[in-house]
Amino acid sequence: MAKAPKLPVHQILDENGELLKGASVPDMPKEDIVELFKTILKVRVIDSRMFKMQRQGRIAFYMATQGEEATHVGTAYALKPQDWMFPQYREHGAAFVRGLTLQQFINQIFGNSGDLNKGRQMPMHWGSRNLNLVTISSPLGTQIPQCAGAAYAMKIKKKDSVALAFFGEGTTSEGDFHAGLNFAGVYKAPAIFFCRNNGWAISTPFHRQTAAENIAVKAVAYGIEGVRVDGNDLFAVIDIVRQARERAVKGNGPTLIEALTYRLSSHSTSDDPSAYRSEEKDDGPWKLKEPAVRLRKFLGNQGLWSMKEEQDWEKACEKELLDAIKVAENTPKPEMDALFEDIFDELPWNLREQKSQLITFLKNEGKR
Amino acid sequence: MAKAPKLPVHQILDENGELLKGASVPDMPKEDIVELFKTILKVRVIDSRMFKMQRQGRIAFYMATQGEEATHVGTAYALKPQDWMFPQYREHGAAFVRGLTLQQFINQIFGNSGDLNKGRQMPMHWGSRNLNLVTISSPLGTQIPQCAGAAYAMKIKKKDSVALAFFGEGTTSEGDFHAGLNFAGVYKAPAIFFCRNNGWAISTPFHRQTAAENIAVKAVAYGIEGVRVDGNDLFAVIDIVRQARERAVKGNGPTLIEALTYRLSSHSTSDDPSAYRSEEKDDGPWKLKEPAVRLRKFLGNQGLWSMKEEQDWEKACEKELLDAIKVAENTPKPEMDALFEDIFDELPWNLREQKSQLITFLKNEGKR
Amino acid sequence: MPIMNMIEAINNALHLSFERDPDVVAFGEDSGYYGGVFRATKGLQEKYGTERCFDAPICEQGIAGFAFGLALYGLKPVAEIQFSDYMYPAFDQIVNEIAKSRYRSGGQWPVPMVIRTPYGGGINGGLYHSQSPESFYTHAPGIKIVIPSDPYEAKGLLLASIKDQNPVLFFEPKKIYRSSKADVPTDYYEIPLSKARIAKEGSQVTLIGWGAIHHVNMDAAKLAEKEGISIEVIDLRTIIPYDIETLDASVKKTGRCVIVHEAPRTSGFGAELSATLHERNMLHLHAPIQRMTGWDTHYPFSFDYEYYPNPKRILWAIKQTLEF
Amino acid sequence: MPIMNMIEAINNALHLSFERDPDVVAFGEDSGYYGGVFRATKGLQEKYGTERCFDAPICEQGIAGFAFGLALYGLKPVAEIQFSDYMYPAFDQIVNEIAKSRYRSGGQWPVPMVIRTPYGGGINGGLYHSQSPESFYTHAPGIKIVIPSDPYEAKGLLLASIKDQNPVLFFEPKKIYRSSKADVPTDYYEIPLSKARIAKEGSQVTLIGWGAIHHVNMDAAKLAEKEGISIEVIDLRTIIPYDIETLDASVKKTGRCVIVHEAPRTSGFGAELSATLHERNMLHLHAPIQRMTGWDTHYPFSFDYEYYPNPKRILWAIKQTLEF
Ligand SMILES: Cc1ncc(C[n+]2csc(CCOP(=O)(O)OP(=O)(O)O)c2C)c(N)n1
Ligand SMILES: Cc1ncc(C[n+]2csc(CCOP(=O)(O)OP(=O)(O)O)c2C)c(N)n1
Ligand SMILES: [Mg+2]
Ligand SMILES: [Mg+2]
Repeated sequence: MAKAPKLPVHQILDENGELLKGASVPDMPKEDIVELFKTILKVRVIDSRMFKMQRQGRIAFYMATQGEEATHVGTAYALKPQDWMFPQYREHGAAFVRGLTLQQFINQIFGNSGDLNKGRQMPMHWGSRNLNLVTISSPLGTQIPQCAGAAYAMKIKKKDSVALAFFGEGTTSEGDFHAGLNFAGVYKAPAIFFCRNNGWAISTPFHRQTAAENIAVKAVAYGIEGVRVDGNDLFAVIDIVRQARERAVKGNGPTLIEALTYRLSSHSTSDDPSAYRSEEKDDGPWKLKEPAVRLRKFLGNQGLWSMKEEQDWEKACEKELLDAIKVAENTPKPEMDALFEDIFDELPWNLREQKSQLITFLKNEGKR
Repeated sequence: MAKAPKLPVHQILDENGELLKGASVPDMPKEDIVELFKTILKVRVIDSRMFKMQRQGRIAFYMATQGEEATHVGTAYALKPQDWMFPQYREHGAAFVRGLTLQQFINQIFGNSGDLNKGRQMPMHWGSRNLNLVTISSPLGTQIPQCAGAAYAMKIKKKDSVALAFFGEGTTSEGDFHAGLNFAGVYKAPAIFFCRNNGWAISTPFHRQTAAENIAVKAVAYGIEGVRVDGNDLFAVIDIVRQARERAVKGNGPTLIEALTYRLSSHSTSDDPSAYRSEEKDDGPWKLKEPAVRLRKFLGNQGLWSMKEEQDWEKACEKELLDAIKVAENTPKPEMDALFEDIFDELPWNLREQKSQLITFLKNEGKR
Repeated sequence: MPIMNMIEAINNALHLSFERDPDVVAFGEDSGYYGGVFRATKGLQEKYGTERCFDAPICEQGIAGFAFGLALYGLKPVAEIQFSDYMYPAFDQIVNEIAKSRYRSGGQWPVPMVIRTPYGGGINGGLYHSQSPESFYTHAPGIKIVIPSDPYEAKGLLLASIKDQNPVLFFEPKKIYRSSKADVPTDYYEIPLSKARIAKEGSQVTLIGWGAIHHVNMDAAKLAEKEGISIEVIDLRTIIPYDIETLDASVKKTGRCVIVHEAPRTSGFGAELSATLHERNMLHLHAPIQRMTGWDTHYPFSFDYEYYPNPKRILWAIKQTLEF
Repeated sequence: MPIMNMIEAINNALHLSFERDPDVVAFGEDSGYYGGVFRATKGLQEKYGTERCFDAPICEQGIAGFAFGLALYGLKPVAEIQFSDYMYPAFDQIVNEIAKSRYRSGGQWPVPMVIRTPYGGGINGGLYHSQSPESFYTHAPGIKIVIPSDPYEAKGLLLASIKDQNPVLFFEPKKIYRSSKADVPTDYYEIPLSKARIAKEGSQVTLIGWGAIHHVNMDAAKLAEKEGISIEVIDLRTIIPYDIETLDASVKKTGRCVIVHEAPRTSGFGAELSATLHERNMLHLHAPIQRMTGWDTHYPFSFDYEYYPNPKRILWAIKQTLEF
């Protein structure tokens, strides 16, 4: 009988912001803890403002990460700058930790000429070559074998680095998940597969996504390490990602990390969760466990944070954000050339012809 | 740490044809044991003759199943006629047990007008709607989610039946394997996933296919039953498939069976295994374990079989086969209409026009 | 007759099918409890139970393969792919399996089924929520492709597709899911497949389109008419196998033709139509057939306007053929 | 100059690339130890180690996705898909990912790579060892498609493809893997992409083909010549982006054109060529462009002869255009 191995859930900080017995904070300066907490708060400020912006019709679309911030903020902190991240779409905390500027993030949402993607993608598809943040693409799971490939490249180039892919638990059902983990396992690539198990894939709960006991046990199918972590516990996330990184760069192969968390927000601005889950019964218990609550208590207990500081910080974030939005709104959209560039390294004849046809049209339509 | 569960390998008959201590022959008439053994021998006669035929250029292609016969012969025996089988291509023993005639099998290889597929597929792509043998298709793994779907249909139609898919261990790497097992797990479909782990996928050995300890542990990833069986032990195969069938029809969900066996033959008539494996070192040990050796001893010990009977039987098989080949060779190829039919239920205008164009061409080319 | 939008008409068609035929089942990502992200399957699970309408794991290749198995066993699956941009993981199951099963088995194992999927641009969806991939599937013999242009059409064509004995890909123009409204009978009716619809008769130029573009074509025809140009507007409805008779007759009559689609020009289905209509009607043509299409780029978020064919551009193409 | 068959020429090109550029890696099902089922990667692992030439698990979507990651990191993968009939599981990675990465990232993340795959019929391979699926990929902007017609071409085009800064699908006509032989220099050389080759000049009809069909076209041209008809034979070489100048010029010169391919007619690449050449050259055409192609069926094992375009049929099409 194929019984799944029992996997403990790694935890350091409990729901009251107290360290678990015998557990200790990962090796990091206290200021960094404060910084990461501030990043979490900042992400919340951004999420709630951008949601409203979408409702006002000022942006096309948005996806919030409320309740899940520790998973990506902690992960990005645990990695080194030379490590690559392949995000899914709900991990903008990782982008900020890595160094994406708020202005870059907002420009992407507006698709203006300041957008590193030249305005080509929907909101929430940020990425930066300079920062080793692979530009997000919408098809689910495709980043997983890609991450395995990048990790293998690092291995044969003998780099001291790893490649990490984020994805939701729903995405583990895709064939590409299977492909990526199996390849990484066979080649012992220095890859980390980080699953945010936030309980829901749009309206589909975990137990209708797979009959597996949990996501981490799926590691067994690929002969790789599988671990579970409290995804709302920033310290535990940092700890477990560091361990996985260590394992990877030492040549001991990839790790599948399952971070248990909860999508407190709706799936996206297009979604209405009240149609499929109960705020009280489903979301309620998780509201008590979310990462900011714990960290606030922890830092407060240590005298490192006060409500006054929080209010000031949120105000500062709000201001920075409103400024960035203003800049983005006043930044023109990319030049029309951007419509045709970057299909290939050079424009082939058909695109040259089509571009001049479009110029004719736009003149004809009074748009140029 | 995600340790794979240790799974025992189910065995009844040892390599010397003796029952294991405490093990007993599955509940079945003695004559059936003899019959199944005879089927195994027959498959060997066919395989070796057809291989030669291919070398003589009389058929286009062939794939033998030498050493693996117990996996499919036993499986087909353990199932009921209402159960569906989705074969991969190396399981013709199952077809004969189910009732496909030798003539039908040979006609398929010749692609003549007696072929149930109307000559449309390469050799080794048999199938029969009447016998609930789903016609084989070449793309690996596609049959796995299909089998899950058919099983689910049986479930909601409240049939006392199961759907079983055969596949090789190499095929477990395909995304469709992941898809099929996951769907079957979520819906608790009465499906059986039967993996012939014959050690090789063309030139690729098991350990380069996946880093998993074995195939059966992959069941854990789908929350379904996973079991291992000695695939060269006819009795153990029958036993384990019966158990899986029982589980399925009782509503207890699907089973992944890993049958340990060995591909003693080359991959196909196009393959030259001497380029990637050693007959002595790789194949050698398995020659001693193959199913016919064991059964021959077992039946001999029981006084149910003699070398004389074996010679007679092989001669009879050879004769039946040669007759079937003669018939097949003298059966004309399908009417040209068959080229255009069955794209849709009716010929659309483009195929009507193309058909009449082809008739013109063939006349012009003196072929009609 | 009630007025319905396209989602309501599709939902109504599904309810009718479920009621009439117990073998019809529907599934897809979020299709069960929630009724689909566009709510096309709303109410089916509630009314007919989780066995007949259910959620699928996020795995398009699984959805297509599973549907194959259901169809093989005799059920009539109506699977949903959440966006047609996400149908490619199922490409192998569709093109190598679903399209070929009847043929490769000598007719033994047909797999009649419907795969519904929203498609198309004009909604600021960028690369992955705007694609019109129908043309990819036209090159695979064995699958029918149907695209409705309004709620009345959607219901009748979907019911005919569910009844059909072949696999049907049913592409739904999501741009007009809610904006397009029509009187839709609540009773069962079918619109036959492979019959194009002459939405507007005209004498000078034949204008061919499907889905949301059909409305752009109608607008273009109005613009043209204001300039005294008479346009025949054809809503193709079934892309494969398409209605060659209606097209041939129209092109023979007008001698001029413009084909419009959202997908990139190169190897879009306009290419096949143009090639075939040229081959068959060369002597009747006063000008080469024009294609007014999406550009040979991916769908660009910030250039939706620049990308999407509009009535003025179509008018421009119409004039090109007239002035040729 | 040694005489090589196509497999030898491809193998030679791979060895040269490995030698010149340490970032080139090759992998695929059975590509490592064994050197591939057609032996195209023979000797690479032995000479350059398992890190640069290795076996892949049987998973085409994985192969394409993994290659994407390698390319992103700056390696130059040359992945093999064992048969082009089995490339569809990778369709999403190819069409949605590889083709779009440069564009969607604003040029930040190009993924130059080569995917090699044997294709084509005429070998009694039936449905799944005979397909010519190139046309499917022509509708996805962002990938180049290259098809060589002989060993000399194969080497030069493969080397150019490996050097190219874009993803290239390299389809190899397996029917002539061993039968086609040519003098092939052992040194490094490239044949530029997007340049068609006029294999034979002529004045009356332009005959366009690629891969193994090119030889059938040459034979057809010989038949035609015997009847006093002068044919210009063009080997397209690069399917996307193709050499419109050469085609336009030839069609303008001859006023007649026949396009030949193995793939089914509907939405085969002949459709795009025909539509485009009609659009651009209508006034120069004396007859509609003809397509001589595989039928709109799957590839039928027992009807290989009936299915595969042959010189007599091409001659028939040539005459049709001449007698139009
Ligand atoms: C291939 C593919 N199929 C479907 C979708 C539509 N889709 C977008 S997000 C989503 C749910 C993903 O759930 P999960 O992976 O758990 O991530 P979460 O949203 O919970 O963070 C779906 C189905 C898609 N983007 N790509
Ligand atoms: C999708 C797909 N990819 C590749 C192939 C080519 N191929 C045919 S058989 C085979 C090996 C299969 O190995 P396994 O599943 O272990 O079965 P076995 O041959 O050992 O019985 C391969 C790679 C194929 N038929 N389909
Ligand atoms: Mg989720
Ligand atoms: Mg095997």
